[in-house]
Amino acid sequence: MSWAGKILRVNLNAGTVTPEPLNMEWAMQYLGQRGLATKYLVEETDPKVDPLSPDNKLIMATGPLTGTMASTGGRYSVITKGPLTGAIACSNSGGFFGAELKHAGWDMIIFEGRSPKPVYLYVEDDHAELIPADEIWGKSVWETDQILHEKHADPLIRIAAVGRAAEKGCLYAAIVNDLHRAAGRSGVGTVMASKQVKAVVVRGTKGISNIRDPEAFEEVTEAAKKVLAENAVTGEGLPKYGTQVLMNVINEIGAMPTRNMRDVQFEGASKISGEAMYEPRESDGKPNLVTNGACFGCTIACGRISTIDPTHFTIKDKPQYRHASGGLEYEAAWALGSDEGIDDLDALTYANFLCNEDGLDPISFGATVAAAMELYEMGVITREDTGGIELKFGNAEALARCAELTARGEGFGQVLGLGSKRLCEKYGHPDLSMTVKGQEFPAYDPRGIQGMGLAYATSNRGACHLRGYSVASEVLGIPYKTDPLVTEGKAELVKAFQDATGAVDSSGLCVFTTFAWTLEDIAPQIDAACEGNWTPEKLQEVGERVWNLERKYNIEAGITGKYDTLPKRLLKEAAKTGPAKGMANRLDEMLPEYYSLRGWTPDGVPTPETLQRLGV
Amino acid sequence: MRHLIIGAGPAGVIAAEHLRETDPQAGILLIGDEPEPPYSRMALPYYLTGNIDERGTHLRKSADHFDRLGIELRTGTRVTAIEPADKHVRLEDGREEAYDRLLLATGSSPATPPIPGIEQEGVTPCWTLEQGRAIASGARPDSPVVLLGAGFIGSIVLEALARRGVELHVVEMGDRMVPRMMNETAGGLLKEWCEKKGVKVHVSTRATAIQSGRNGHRLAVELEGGEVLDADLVITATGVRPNTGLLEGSGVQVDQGILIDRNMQTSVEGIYAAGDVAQGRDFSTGEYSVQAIQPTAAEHGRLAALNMAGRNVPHQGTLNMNVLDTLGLISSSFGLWQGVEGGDHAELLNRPRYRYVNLQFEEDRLVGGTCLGLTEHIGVLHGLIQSRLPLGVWKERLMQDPTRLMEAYLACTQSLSACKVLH
Amino acid sequence: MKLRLKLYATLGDYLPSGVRGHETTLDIGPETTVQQVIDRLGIPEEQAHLVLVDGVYVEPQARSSRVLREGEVLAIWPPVAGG
Amino acid sequence: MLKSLALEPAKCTGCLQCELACSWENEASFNPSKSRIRVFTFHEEGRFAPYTCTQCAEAWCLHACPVEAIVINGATGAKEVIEDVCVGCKVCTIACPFGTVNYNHDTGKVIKCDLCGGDPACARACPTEAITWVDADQTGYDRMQAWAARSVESIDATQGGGA
Repeated sequence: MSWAGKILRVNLNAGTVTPEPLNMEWAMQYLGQRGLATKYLVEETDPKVDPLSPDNKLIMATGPLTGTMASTGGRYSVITKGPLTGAIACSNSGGFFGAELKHAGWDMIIFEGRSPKPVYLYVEDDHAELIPADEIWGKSVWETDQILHEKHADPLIRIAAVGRAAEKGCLYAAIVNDLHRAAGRSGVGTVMASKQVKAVVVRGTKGISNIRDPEAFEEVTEAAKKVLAENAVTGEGLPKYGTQVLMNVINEIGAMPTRNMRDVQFEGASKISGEAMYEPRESDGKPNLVTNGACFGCTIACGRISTIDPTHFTIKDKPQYRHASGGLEYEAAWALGSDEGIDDLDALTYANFLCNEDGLDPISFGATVAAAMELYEMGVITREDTGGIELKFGNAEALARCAELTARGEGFGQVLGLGSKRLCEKYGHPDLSMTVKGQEFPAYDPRGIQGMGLAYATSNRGACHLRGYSVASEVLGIPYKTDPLVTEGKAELVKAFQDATGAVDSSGLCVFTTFAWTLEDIAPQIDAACEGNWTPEKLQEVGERVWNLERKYNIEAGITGKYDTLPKRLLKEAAKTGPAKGMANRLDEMLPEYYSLRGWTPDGVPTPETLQRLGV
Repeated sequence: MRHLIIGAGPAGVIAAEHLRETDPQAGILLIGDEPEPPYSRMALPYYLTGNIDERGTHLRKSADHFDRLGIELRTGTRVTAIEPADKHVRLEDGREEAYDRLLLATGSSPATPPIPGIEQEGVTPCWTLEQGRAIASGARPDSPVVLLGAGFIGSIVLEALARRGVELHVVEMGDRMVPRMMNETAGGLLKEWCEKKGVKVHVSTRATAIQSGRNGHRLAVELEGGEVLDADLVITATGVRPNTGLLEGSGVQVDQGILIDRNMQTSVEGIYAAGDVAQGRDFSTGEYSVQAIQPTAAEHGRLAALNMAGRNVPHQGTLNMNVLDTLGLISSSFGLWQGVEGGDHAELLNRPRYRYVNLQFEEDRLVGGTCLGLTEHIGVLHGLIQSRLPLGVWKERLMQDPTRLMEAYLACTQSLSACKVLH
Repeated sequence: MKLRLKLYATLGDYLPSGVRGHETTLDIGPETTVQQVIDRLGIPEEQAHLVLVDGVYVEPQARSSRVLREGEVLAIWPPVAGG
Repeated sequence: MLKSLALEPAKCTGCLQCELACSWENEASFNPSKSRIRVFTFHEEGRFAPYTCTQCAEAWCLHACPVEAIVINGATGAKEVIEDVCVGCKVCTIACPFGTVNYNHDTGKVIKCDLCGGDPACARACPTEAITWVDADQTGYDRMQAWAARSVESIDATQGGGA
């Protein structure tokens, strides 16, 4: 069994921390991490709860492979009800925090209630305590990290924290761990801050020694690593260019969301691409990219570590940003770049640093700024509203200023912190919000990649690329190539991706492994580590079970099938350029088939038979 | 060439081994006055706690170790005089042993504090294996024991006694524990820790008398101020003195310990000294002092051997350093832990977790340090100090976060981007 | 006849020498097929993973028959992915 | 032929597979805190540096050990801790100027790299060849070892000051 078998329950009302055994019956059904934590949330909370009330819970959960030697086995997820969407929120993060938590002997931490005063949780193996957070409340994540490291006089502690944005109520605040890895989406950081929890500090020295079949585990994980190493994507493309290699690809196929998705191609894409990050700059001859970095146990190492041009306007008088840190990933580059029509790589890197420093989801932040820019250009938002910021598409200074204000929750940053949906509603143009269920889109325009329209519309946490990444097939040819402009077969494709992802997200592994691994590679690793006879089929079923449980929760929360839709712009306004020119997204051709494949009613409600079959 | 070594502690044994390595033909005689095979005082506390048996304290484990190396070992043999003019030593039984080169590695002995009643039965230092045995049989669980002295050795003995479950009182003249190894903050933290673990620590006081006992106990220790502590056993750990007694009339000059030059030679040609008895060169100050610690004894032994064998290897000085485990709280100190005039220092304290780091700099070089509750990679403090490595930008970084020692060392010694480092 | 050529990621190495960045213009004869350009550039088959003409994917089996026209953009990637 | 561990920081991604492999091999546990090899992260520079015992010629740890618990493995040249003999006095942890002998609180003994008896698990696990197990003389091992030793060995009197 490679579950630790133990949960830490933190009652913030009472200020108590209590260990309890992990529900192994549920673990057999939901594996761990995303699935298992969702089960706990569903069992323990009312789906109608106000996300920011003490009655909501926040769960940090590892998977059974978290902390092991399986490649990428360092993930953890944060599960709660999201303030941005009112739906289930489930954000996954890498870095080193999750593994440390597991090494301290915990599968999960469940936060419930609300602390009367700001606190942080300190966990050192079996010892756990809530400590007043007076000296870190009001500080950024980076400052918090430094203060806590010094305070505990321990270089080996791992920290997950929220920044000032979360404290100020920004609805898409992230929980940032290890300085630049984040449980980024859906406002899980906002929930944490609403509970007056500033940070979680973990030091684990117990390790994991309860692998079910150690010899088999060694063998299968080694074989699986070989598969990653020999695969061109995970062995070469991702480590070299990171996710940012997609910038030019997606632009070329005409699916690059640009200027709040008015356009599907960005003329400046190549300047902010993975390739551009390698170009030496004029000032000091150094490229933006310093190196690639890995999360815990990851043999792919796709992470970008970058620096900003020291002479760039954003940091001219700010020496504190003249060092390397987590650099642009594709989603951030898109959301901060093409969606605002900005091709200034350093400005993007700066804005991205600020997103990490103060815990903003760069996708939601960028997309919200893009919506505001469109409203500004329409004259709906004025200079007065923005406090003097010339909020036009292409204005890098405006982006930098917006990032500073939103990170700190000041001035117009407070409005931007509401997210695109509320911002557009506030200014009377709800249709200009590029969101599903209140969550901003990621980097693929569903007019140019039809299947992604279905994936966005049906994602349980609002628009998201990581629930069912049909791009892999439609664009990249993984595992096989499909035509991005047709809708036929996409329902099946999206469902398969969604279910497989549900399983991977519950295991402790990174979903990026699936560019090379199938469940045939993953199942033996889980099976060697855990009791339960984990086959690929069983994993697929776990994924489907998780998906349906999330769906059921959402419906009970009031997020029904009528929210499975896309903004009007994507359904009605045709793409102006590229292969999809003249085309909108044809969700209506895919959705009914999808419902039927899922065993749901035409309204998108899982039938009793489906739920029974899956044991939900 | 015949080498004679007096003292079969670590300095003597290591010297003998290095002599053999350096000079395969030489005769080597190693004389120890205790009846045991060469053993380590460092290991005594672990013997006391029952972690190891007597054999576990032995410096060398295989029975034929010295035979195999062609080193003649004579234990239970006391040297009574040295006669440099004739190049021989005189033994207790009147016999003589000739030498070409002589190494004095006679170690040190516990000082007896001038306290009335100190000579009574039940009052003992914890220094020899024999004394260890006596303490092991006398210190029963829950019986009251008074430990006089909370210096380095006192604190090691403290650990062993507390683990035996005795009711322990510690009496220290200084205002904190290990006053000569740590500053107020660290020594104070250590005291708090011991008290938390149930040891009563009395500082800034001394025993004024040891009387015969009351309440069914063998002894009673009277403290300055009048308090009286019951005791079944009193253990003294109030410092050690170099064993220089047999040098009288030999012409070998003695200050605190035996005076030696950089080649480990005493004032008398052909006679060398090493270990606790030697007043050797201190790395940090360049001055000569008695360090009386295991790593110094080992280094002295090695260097003395090389020089005795005819190599000219000057001693660069040994870094003074200590590591202590006090009821699970591990502390260490290195070099000029108290700092130098005009130098900077960095300090990090986490009182609730009993963690403390203190670094002392001279310009951008590390000259000393103290760690409490931190054991990871602490040896690098030794390396940074001894290499006198200019830290450059890393000094500022260490000032901000003194726990980044290992990073500082790596960044200053290796090119992180290009160089291939072989291990 | 002019063809706009874009070689991304590690394929940048296959651009004619002297080309900065990742794109250039190539002179090709009439009736030149996609595969002929790939061969002329010396790009190994397994490296020519995503082959797009004006953003539209060209199946491996169609590359020998797909004739390039004036002003078209040929873009090629090795196997890549992101997220 | 004597082999040695070659560490190349520039190739390291900081994934910690080496630490996992080491603790798995030596402690039957995935537990970086018990690893004999450590990866140090230089966040501000964006660099990672794996580091472990240099198996230095000086063998400071071995000489400082009061109970002969550290011995040289003739086949690999590694300085190995004999756990049964180690009393946990920690003198070697301060004697090692490279900081690569560590105390294990759980066992009360010290741990250090023993080259896994000649097939280091860290090198096998490293996905980027930042850690490799190579023929020592081919790569100038002696020179590097001497350099490593010199970097901490006492500096000559010209720098040492004093007498």
